[in-house]
Amino acid sequence: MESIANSLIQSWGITSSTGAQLVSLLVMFGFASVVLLAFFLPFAGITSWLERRIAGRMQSRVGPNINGPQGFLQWIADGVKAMEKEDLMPDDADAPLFKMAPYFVFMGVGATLVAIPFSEYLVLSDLNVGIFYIISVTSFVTVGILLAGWSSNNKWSLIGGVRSASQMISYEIPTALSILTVVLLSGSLSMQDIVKAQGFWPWEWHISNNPFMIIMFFIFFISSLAEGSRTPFDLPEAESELVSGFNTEYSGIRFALFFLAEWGNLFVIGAMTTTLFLGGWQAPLALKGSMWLTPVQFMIFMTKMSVVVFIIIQLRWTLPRVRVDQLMIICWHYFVPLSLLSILAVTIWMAVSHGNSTIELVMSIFSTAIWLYFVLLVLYRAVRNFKRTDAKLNLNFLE
Amino acid sequence: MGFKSYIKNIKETLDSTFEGMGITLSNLAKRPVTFDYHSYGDPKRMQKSLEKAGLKNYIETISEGYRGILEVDIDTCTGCGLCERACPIDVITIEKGKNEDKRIVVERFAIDNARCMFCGLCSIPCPTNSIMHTKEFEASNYYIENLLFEWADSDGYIAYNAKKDGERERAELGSKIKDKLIEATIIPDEFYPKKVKAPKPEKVKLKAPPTVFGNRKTRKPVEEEVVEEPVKKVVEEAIKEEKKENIKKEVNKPSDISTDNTDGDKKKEKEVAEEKATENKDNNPKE
Amino acid sequence: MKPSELLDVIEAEFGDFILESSDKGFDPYIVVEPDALRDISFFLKDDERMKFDFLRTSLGTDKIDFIESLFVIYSYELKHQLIVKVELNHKNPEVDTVADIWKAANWYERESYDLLGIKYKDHPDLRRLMMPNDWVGHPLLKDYKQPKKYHDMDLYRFNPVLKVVKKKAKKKK
Amino acid sequence: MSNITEKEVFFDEMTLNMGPHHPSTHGVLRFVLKTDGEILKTAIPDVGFLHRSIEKIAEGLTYSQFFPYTDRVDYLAAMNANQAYAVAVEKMLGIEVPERAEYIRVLSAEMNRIASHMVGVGALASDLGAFTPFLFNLRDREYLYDYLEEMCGARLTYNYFTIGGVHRDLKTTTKDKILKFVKQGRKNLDEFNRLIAYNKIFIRRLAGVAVVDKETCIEYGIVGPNLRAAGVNYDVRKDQPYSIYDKLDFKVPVGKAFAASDGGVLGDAYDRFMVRILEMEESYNIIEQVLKNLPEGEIQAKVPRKLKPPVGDIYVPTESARGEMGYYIFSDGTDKPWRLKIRTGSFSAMSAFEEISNGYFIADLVSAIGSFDIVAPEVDR
Repeated sequence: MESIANSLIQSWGITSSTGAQLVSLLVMFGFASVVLLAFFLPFAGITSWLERRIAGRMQSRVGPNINGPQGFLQWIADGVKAMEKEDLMPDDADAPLFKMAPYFVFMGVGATLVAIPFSEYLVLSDLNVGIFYIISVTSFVTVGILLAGWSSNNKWSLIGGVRSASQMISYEIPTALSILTVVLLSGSLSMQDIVKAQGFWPWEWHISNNPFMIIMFFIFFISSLAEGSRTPFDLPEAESELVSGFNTEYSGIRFALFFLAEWGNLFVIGAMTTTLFLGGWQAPLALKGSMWLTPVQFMIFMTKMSVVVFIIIQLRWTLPRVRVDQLMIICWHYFVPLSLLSILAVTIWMAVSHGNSTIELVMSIFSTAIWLYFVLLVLYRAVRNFKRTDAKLNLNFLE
Repeated sequence: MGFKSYIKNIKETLDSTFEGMGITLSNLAKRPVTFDYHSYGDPKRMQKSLEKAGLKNYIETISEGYRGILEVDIDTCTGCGLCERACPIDVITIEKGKNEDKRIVVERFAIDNARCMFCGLCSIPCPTNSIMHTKEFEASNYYIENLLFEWADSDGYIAYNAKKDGERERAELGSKIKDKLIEATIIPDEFYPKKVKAPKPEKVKLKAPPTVFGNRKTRKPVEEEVVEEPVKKVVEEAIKEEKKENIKKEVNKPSDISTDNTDGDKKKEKEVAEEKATENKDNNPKE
Repeated sequence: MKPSELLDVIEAEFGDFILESSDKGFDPYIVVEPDALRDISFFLKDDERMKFDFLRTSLGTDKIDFIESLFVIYSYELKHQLIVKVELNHKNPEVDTVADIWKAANWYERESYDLLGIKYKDHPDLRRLMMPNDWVGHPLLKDYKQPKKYHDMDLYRFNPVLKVVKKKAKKKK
Repeated sequence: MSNITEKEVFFDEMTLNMGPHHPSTHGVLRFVLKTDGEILKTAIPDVGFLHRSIEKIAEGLTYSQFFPYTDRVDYLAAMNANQAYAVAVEKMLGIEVPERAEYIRVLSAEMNRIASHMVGVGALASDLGAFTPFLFNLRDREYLYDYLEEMCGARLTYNYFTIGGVHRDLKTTTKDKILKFVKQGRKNLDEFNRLIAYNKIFIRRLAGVAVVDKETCIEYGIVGPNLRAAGVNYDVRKDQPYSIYDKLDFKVPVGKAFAASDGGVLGDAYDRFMVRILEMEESYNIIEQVLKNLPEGEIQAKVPRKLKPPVGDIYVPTESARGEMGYYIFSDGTDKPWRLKIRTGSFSAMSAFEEISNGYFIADLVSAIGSFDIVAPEVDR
């Protein structure tokens, strides 16, 4: 990106420093809007369609299938409808805050895109504090939701907002602690370096470094669900308890922004999990080191991320939501002590195994086997349930 | 919380979550039980989804004897009026007369489908199965007047009499309703009916129900104190005050509806009181 | 306990206050003096032979001469049932509450107050239950007339179809 | 569970208006909540939004004309409501119903009980955020509705019973279909249990919530599955048998702190949930028995055209899906009832709410409403 800005400055013959800064700012802005419009919005939209189709299939129904082939354009129809709607605001609402809140939420999610490495070369800005930047930027979401809850002048919204604040403040601790182990293992805060510290094969990923990393993976995954307020932690907008939580009073495009942010968050959670634990864009040795291999690495990254997103969606349609006190108990009684314990264990393991690559490899394969066991367990139970209910196999997903 | 239960909680949570994930995952490989229903929007699409489900049309999904919109085969109607009497909500209106040959003529046979609740009570007593429920269920349209289906022609129809007319068979079920449903979508000339005044409630003389068993030992006559309800009192006082104010201001206002009501109530109360007095006299000496 | 024995026991205890008792009808019932209702209720609930712990329902009936307030009680342990009736003045129906004896009576008495205007003395929370709080009249009375309007809302919803029916009928006649 | 409330530190009270348009107040209920943050002080129920004055309407209709209205008292278990009214009027008139009709009645009533419990437990799950099990149950319920439609011609408001029998006979094809479904239904119920009933989060959400002990239940007249969950073994089908229930072999499931290992108490929300699940299994048993022993014969007793019960009053209890549904009828000897009163399970459960709800979270109130399986039209009538 800097190179593009530099070349533009040279070709336009700008010499003053303020001018150069302006141009680079413009380039930044242009790039950001392109990424948002061309990647983020479609991704969030398509995910919303996919989620509804998957949910439908899981619940023995069809799901949206009318607009476009297989209902693929449903998200555009929803977006257009939301834009056409009147942007209502309650009489006694705090107008500036009320209008501002969705942008905070959207910004908090959108800004994380900057530091996420899609491939070896495809990263907007490889910040040396990348992971730190992402943690801090996602806090904007909390601010936005709290503002939305407060400014709506609605008691249900307020409860939703306050719930959200307490939830996200609590769950940032286990998230940060679990990220800390990854930082320990890779020795860097930069996202690119974290990916480079891993390899293509599953036993080279951070998750299978040692068994405690599996615990850290679970803790990171679940607490990032809580931070993104996905079921079973969707308390801020628990639709059966708080009507619709913080976004009760929103309508039209502002509501759509909340919605987009929710599904954009899915992407962020998936990308973070992939990058930190599942090897990121890492390809086999032969497919690295060249600009031209970007699509391959990008596809690898997107595949891993899609699996994570699918699991998140599946969890949403499987589990009931937890209660407020249970939410706190899960965080403070289980995640925080476990993650502290795991950090200790990981550091001890690092000290013990330092430089001994055979022990490391054996341990890696052992812990790969452990998490593979969990994956196979779920698959086995799926097959078992299939047999128990006497169902007929039908893999035609395009009904 | 002991260490054992701590570990147990984690284990059970993970276990039950994996079980649930297995179930939702296995449902991905099952066929959805629903199919598209587009009878109004996209008939082709509807046909496709029906074919997938192995059906010819959506009527097939409805079982025999479904209680849908009522159909009357006026050719076999005897004009007996059993259906009209059976209906709990007076949806059916039948008007009868007699022609020169002293035969019953059904002048009017109207069914108000807007109010019909499809209970099926009318079709049971029908001697000739003239009135029956069809499988049709979609009658919604923009004009509620159109849901009044007239089954007899305006000239009237000579009621069916098996002895005089010979045996007749009922027309095929569902053959006549379709025209009516298509008719119902036509825009009427005037579709905002003017307001109608409330019907005057019929005056019914109330009689006390009979007592069950006469083994009463001492029957104390229930004392009659004329104490008016506080709610009514408040309302009446408010009205009185209003009237006073009105007189003071010397403004002529039409009397409120509520005053009419209370007046009516008073009259009624008097009547009831008189009745009670007479009945009590009748009852008491026996004991 | 058999219904006849049940009634005998009650007669022996409260003979003077029982106006009528019978098991010849569908269900055994007693008619009680309103003043003695609470004493009898306590007896019915607490006595070893009675143990009526379950109040099935409580309601009022407008019988023109008087208003009847009754409750149906049942004993889970002894498995017998009784209907206890009180006859009240039609103009000013007033009776002691049993809501503190059987808590279930609380809402039933509110309902009876709402729909029939029976006033239960010392009821903990005697408000209307079904109808709005500012409604005038008690709908289940036999001589009840529905008001035409409530807060400027028409209470008679005219069916336009019905109107058409009448018009046409007139034309033909 | 709720240790927090034991501290006597209360700040400003917040008044929240829950309903009439709230996603988890099934139908149209309204609660006025007094809360301290998220913790409830009281929840005062406000009912009457669905009051259709069915009891007043009954005074103007003949005994057989009133049948369609009984459907609408409890639309989720309309067949049970039908049966309650039919049993009451037949007892007044002294009509003996033919045996085949009785078997068909019990069959349809038990099918409807399963359908009603499916919605009851499913809606509870969906109130807690798990939507899939709810839709699984709705899917199975549609099959049951299909068979009921084949039997009587309607899917929700059946009006299947007449005084002295049923309207239509049961076809053999329908009978086979039902037998086939019972097997599949048991499997699907097992799937439902594994998906949600044994889920740790779900158990934890319901264990120890909205505990109603035996005494409170009896005091407030709470009936049916809610009463049995508190440990009282009382079922009208067993204790005051009507129809052919005394010939059938079935158990009455009683609550016993099913979630005891997760902090559950006897009579909590999870017990009420589990009692319903077990009752569904028992109903499947009853359906199988009925279909096995279904006799041939008439389906309608000979009944005079004008029904005039003798003078007198009667109270007849029956076991509906939501507990005891009783009809009090006072007949003045004409063909119309002088006074008719419907006693329903939801009404008494609702009346106890003010006492039950104290000290729980707002989220618990939602699960409490769901666990009592309250249907608003039954409360208001």
